[in-house]
Amino acid sequence: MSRSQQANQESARRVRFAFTDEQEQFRAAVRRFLNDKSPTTEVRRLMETDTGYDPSVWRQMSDELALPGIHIPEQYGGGGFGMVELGIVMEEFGRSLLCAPFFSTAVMAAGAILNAGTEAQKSSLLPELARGARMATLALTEPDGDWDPGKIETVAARDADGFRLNGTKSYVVDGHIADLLIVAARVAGTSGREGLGLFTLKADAAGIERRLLKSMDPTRKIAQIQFRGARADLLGSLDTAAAAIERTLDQAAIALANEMVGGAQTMLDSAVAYSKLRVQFGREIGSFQAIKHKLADMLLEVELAKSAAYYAAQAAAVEDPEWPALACLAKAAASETYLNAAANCIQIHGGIGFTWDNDTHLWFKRAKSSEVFLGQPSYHRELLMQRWGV
Amino acid sequence: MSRSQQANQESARRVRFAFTDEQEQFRAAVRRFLNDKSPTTEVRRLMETDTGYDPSVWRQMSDELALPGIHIPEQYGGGGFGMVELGIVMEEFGRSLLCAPFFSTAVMAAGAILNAGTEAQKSSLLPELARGARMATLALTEPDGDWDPGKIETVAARDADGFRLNGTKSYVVDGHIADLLIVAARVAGTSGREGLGLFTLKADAAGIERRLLKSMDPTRKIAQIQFRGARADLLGSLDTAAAAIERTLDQAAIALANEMVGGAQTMLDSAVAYSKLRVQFGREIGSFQAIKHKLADMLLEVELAKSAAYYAAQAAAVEDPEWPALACLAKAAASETYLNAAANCIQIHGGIGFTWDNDTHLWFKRAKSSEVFLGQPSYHRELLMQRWGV
Amino acid sequence: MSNVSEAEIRAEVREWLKANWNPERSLVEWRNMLADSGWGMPQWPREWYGRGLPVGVARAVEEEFAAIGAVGVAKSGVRLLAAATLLEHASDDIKKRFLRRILTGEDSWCQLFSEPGSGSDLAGATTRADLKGDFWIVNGQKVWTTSAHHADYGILLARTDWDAPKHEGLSFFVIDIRQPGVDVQPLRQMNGHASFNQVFFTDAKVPKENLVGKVNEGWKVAMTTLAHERRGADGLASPSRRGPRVGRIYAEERAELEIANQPYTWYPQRAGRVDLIIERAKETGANRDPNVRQEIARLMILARSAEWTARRARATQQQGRPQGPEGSLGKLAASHVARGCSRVHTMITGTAAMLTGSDGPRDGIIAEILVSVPAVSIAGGTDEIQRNIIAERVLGLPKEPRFDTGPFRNVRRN
Amino acid sequence: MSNVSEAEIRAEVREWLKANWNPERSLVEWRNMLADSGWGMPQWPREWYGRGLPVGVARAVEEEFAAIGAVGVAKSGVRLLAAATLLEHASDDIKKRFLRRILTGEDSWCQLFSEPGSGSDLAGATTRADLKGDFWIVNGQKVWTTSAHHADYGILLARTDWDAPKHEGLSFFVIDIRQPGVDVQPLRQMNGHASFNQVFFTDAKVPKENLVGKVNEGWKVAMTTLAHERRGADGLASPSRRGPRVGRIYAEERAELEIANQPYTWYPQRAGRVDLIIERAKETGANRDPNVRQEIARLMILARSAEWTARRARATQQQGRPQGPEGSLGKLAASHVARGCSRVHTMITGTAAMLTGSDGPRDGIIAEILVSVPAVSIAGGTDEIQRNIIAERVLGLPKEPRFDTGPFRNVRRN
Repeated sequence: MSRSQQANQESARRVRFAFTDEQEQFRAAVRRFLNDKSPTTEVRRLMETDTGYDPSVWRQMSDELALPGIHIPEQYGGGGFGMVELGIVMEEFGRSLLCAPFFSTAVMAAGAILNAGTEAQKSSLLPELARGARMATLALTEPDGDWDPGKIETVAARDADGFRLNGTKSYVVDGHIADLLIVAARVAGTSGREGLGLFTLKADAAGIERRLLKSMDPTRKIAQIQFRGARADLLGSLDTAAAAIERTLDQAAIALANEMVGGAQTMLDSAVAYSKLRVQFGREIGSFQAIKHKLADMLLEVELAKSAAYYAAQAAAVEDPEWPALACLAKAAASETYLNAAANCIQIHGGIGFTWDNDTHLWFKRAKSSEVFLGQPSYHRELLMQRWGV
Repeated sequence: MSRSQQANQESARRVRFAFTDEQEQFRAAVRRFLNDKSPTTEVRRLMETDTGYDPSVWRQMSDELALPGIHIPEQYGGGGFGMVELGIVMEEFGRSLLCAPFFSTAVMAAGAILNAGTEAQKSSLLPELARGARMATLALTEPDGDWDPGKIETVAARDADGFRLNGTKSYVVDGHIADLLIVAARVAGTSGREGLGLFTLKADAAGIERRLLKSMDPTRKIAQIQFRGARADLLGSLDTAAAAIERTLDQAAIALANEMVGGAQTMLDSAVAYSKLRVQFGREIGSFQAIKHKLADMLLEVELAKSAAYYAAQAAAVEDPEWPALACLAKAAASETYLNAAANCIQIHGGIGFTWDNDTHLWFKRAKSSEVFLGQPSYHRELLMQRWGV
Repeated sequence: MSNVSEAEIRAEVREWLKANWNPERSLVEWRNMLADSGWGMPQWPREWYGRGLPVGVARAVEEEFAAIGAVGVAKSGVRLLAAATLLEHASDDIKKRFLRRILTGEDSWCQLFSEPGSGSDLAGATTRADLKGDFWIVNGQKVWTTSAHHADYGILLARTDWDAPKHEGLSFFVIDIRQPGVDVQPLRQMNGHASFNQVFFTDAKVPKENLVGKVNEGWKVAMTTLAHERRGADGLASPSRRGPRVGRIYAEERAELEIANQPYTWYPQRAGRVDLIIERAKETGANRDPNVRQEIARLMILARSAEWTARRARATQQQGRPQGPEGSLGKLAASHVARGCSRVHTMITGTAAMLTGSDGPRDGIIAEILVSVPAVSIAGGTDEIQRNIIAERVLGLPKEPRFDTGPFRNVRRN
Repeated sequence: MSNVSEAEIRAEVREWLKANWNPERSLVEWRNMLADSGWGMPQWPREWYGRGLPVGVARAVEEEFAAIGAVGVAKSGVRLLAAATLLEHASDDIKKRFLRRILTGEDSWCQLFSEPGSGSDLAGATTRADLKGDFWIVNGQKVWTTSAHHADYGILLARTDWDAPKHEGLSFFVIDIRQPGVDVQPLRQMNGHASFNQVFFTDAKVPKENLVGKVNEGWKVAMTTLAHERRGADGLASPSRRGPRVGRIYAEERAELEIANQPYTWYPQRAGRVDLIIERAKETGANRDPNVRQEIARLMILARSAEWTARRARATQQQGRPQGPEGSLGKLAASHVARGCSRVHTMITGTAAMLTGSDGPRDGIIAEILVSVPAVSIAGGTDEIQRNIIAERVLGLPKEPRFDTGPFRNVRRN
């Protein structure tokens, strides 16, 4: 450990612990937009629709705030910012539970293209995503729900003018509405991390069947996609695909961790506010130590998870060598914190917190689905140990 | 599971959930004895001695209450009772933290002889133990602290008139004062559960070196014992030794679990009593919800662990087929409960609870040493799963 | 309680059943016979459809019924809570009007205690009843009312004196639910089910003679209901009934139970289904994961210990020894078990834990467990309230300081 | 705080150090020079051994000292807490008599606040001071007093009015510890160490002029001490000092630190030694156990997150933005980390966890961690008190109802 500890200390000098004033202003702008566009009445309206988002809001967040391209380099039509700004956007989305194809398009698909694509592919694919003109997603895990890319079974068979995909992808975020699909598949006869590739194809291509899955969390739609000989183009090269997939997943984990701490903060805020309002036995329930101490513990947990999510984003932004390990750390930390915060928020609300009309369950369900999406906490803890060389 | 569930239900009919009136009277008698003979002033006095017990109290508990032989059949000079009564004794000892060679002599050594010995050996060895005339112990685990008998490395080499032992045993309870040693060893060249045997020898035999170990818990002494060609007799046969060792360990785990719930109850009682006495901010601290709820949780935990310890003892008493699994269950449950109860008792006492003069640390240290003795909770949880066939 | 008298009673009931039990009778006809003979509620007094037998012996009677598959009096839902409360506190007139039809199952009842503003703090009820001539006029709102939409009558706790202290201004009534001033609305939960109702009262009428107990002494009456509710929650299972269960009476009983159990369809899910854990671990292969094994072990240790604790409490009670603290702990333990189940089911299920309905594992049962578990630590008294009860009543710790004394009118409330 | 002035100050202090720093001076001589020049406490006012610089710039001065290995004023133990309190509240006479010798390290101080009866409830002190002529006569007992047996003076909180409300009857004194009425006894802890003392007062004398602040306004004064103590606990590390550190002055400083650090020898143990975890897992082979790996990961996630939270708080503060809630959380987090360490060290160590001293792993350090951890959630304010502080001060939740109002004489206490 002594060499890596030394590395930690050096990187700690570079990794920032505070947001800059510009970043705080950016956050404030995103929050204003969300307060305006994504009250829970809108979340509830959109979650009952099949598409699950409001195209006009998506257009506004693209045109006015240029969010989908925030982390895409300027030469590909993006804002040229990095993981920290992406984290800020995700945190605010997590706070408000915005229903929009951001995580799929900006984090997973754009991430995969940036990590795997050739210069030409990046130049051709990214600008449309950056300006919100097209929606895209990454189809990676399969019905078994395993997040280890080595377990991918979908096969890409080479033919005259590219590849043909056969297999089934599941848990594809916004897979039902994406225009562009990026699919992880393997050359026939390979296994593990050998022979993996990323492939792009239009969602309306022949040989594709998409089905919306019934998710516990209706605010983020997921789909199953079957490929039956669908024609696809290789993104980048087969040699580098495994590493690109891994990098994309790690960035996605950091983005999701930031989203989760945003949601956890909402749960804390809601619980604190209710405990100051609700009177039982002639006093605000917030004056009972049982509630007080639960809220103090929630605050501690949320702050700790925030620190992990923020630090992981900052470390990724400066390419600190430890960042992939920290992606696991942040995802594991945020998952448990979010779920506890949501469960405690229901508990503090009492019976009313368990009703459909109370908003808490919307976050609870997001917490629950985020807990397992990209891999559950125990998976990330084990991966963390491996990456730390324990 | 359906067959084993059925078996569970049937056994549940036989396993008793309440102590009989006779058992309650027996418990009361033991408690009276301990209140009289083992106040903490005595515990503190004895824990500072090298031998760690008071011979006159040991004689009284043997002569007046016949405790060392409580579970030994009458034909070997014992009381003819079983695991339930043994559990009652252990629970009361755990409550009062009695310093005496009971666990070593009655539970571990007498248990091993009962489980492994021939009729002749039982008749010759047990009566002396039953009437407290000799102290004995079982030397099983070695300096690596592994409780899996398959890992034993001490070797028993056969010679003309018996066996010669070579190896080192550690964590031997009362190993420094026992008159009779029962040693688990293996025939040279064997491994795992093959070739294991139990051997008896006098502690003053040639080729034995005993050393008191520095234990965190001075109320239960442990020793390291080196064997250098010491002559020993085989207890029972080599064929059945592995099963006898396992059975002895399982019975010991149940006995220890009962001791631990007794200790946990003391911690709860002490915390409750203090919280009713101690006044801060003009009110008893027991009127603060933080304390109230902590104590309610402690009560729940202690009651649950008691149920597990009692049930395991009852199941063992009627040879319910599930009992070896329940030994693991009870040990794991009691370990965590005892430690939590002791830590919470210190916490509720505040600073004073951390002082040497306050008695709480005596139980805390017993909890801590019991947690790892016979195997830590995670070891027993895994074994439980194996025994349940999961 | 001597063995002799229990044996005699067993012989007597066996004989009576032999003479009278016939599964082709109608349910109501049979239960009227039970009411008349007293065998339906043997522990009740002889003048009110019982036989005045001690509780222990009543249990033997139940066993005799079970042995031949004989149907008992209607016990589902709030019926028996209402009946037990009326038996203890109501006028003979009320008992005469309501008890028999409760036992026959002809009338269905609901409990109108909880309100939006008084959840944990039941005595903070603000639904009011004002005496106008021969009627109490009721206005206000109740909530968490199980099966109100099927009920004929409700037991109602309402405020009748706003100047008295909180617990001394409440009265207890029998109210006819099927009247214009009562509006029953389903209350949808986060798991999609609607097990409960809200009940709105707008100038609903209660005849003067439907007051149970004395005016402003309703809290004491409600305590009886709650004590019976808690005892029911102890989970003293009825003896399982054997036999083929074919005949008209069984069909009618099944229909009755179906309605009564409707609100509870999701309860097995919310309890976390600990019984499924090992099965699921094996079917998914998660039993090979050492971490999952540890978590399963933790959970099963908890669940088994909780079960043994309940049985220990019962065994002690049956031995006639004073009950230990074990009885009060069940609800809190159930809450831990349910949370543990949620955690372990998630670990076992992995990514598929987010799938629900027909896409989810076990046809959505796993997802339903996961979104139902938060109710366990709230419904029927939050974990926090349970801890207070345990700390104060079992451990004898000092009571919470009170801030709701003096005239209720002046007590702070939402 | 502008960069220009910081650069100027840096130049100035560098020049002064160049002219004056010499490691062969005696410690006291050098520190007297620091007191005279004001460079030892640059943020203090010019009239009291300082230079009136803003805190941010004072930090730059410290860095310049560190850069050449120059020794600063005496800061160990309670000295600086006492000094900061006196600076803010004491008379010029007291400041003149005590401040310089605090800075030079010639006098050592202890804090006499806690009592056996007032642990979490500091303002419940019952040690009394009664004015007799020109002296306050002190009787009572203090506890948890670090280094009292080495101290020359103590800052004392004592009750001077028993009819005033609790917080309004306390006064704050400087007391000479080396007098016959003061008896200092070591207090042995469960881990065998004696880091603290008990101090008994029997008609101990405090000259009238040693009152700090006004009579009966001592609580306000003590608040200043506690605020400084909390700030210290935030763990703002001093810049690390480089250079060979050879010379008379270093030897004298080491001797001083050795005495000051004596009570803290076991503190690294009680903090749980999270730094040892991975090392120990590897050396024992426990890193191959999937369950241990999960537990290590949990613990390291907690520990790293706590560290980042502290740094986040500091970074925000340094940016001049209002500090978020992060600062108040450190102590509670440390408590979780320590408990986690205890758990994981036990898992890693297995049966050997019960061995101590030379028989135990790492020469008994592991055992010492395990028996010291309970102190972390108590010392310096229990976890329960921390949660109250966080809930009330950070989250703005309603205060605890008070039961200790009115004349202190009538307040319930042990």
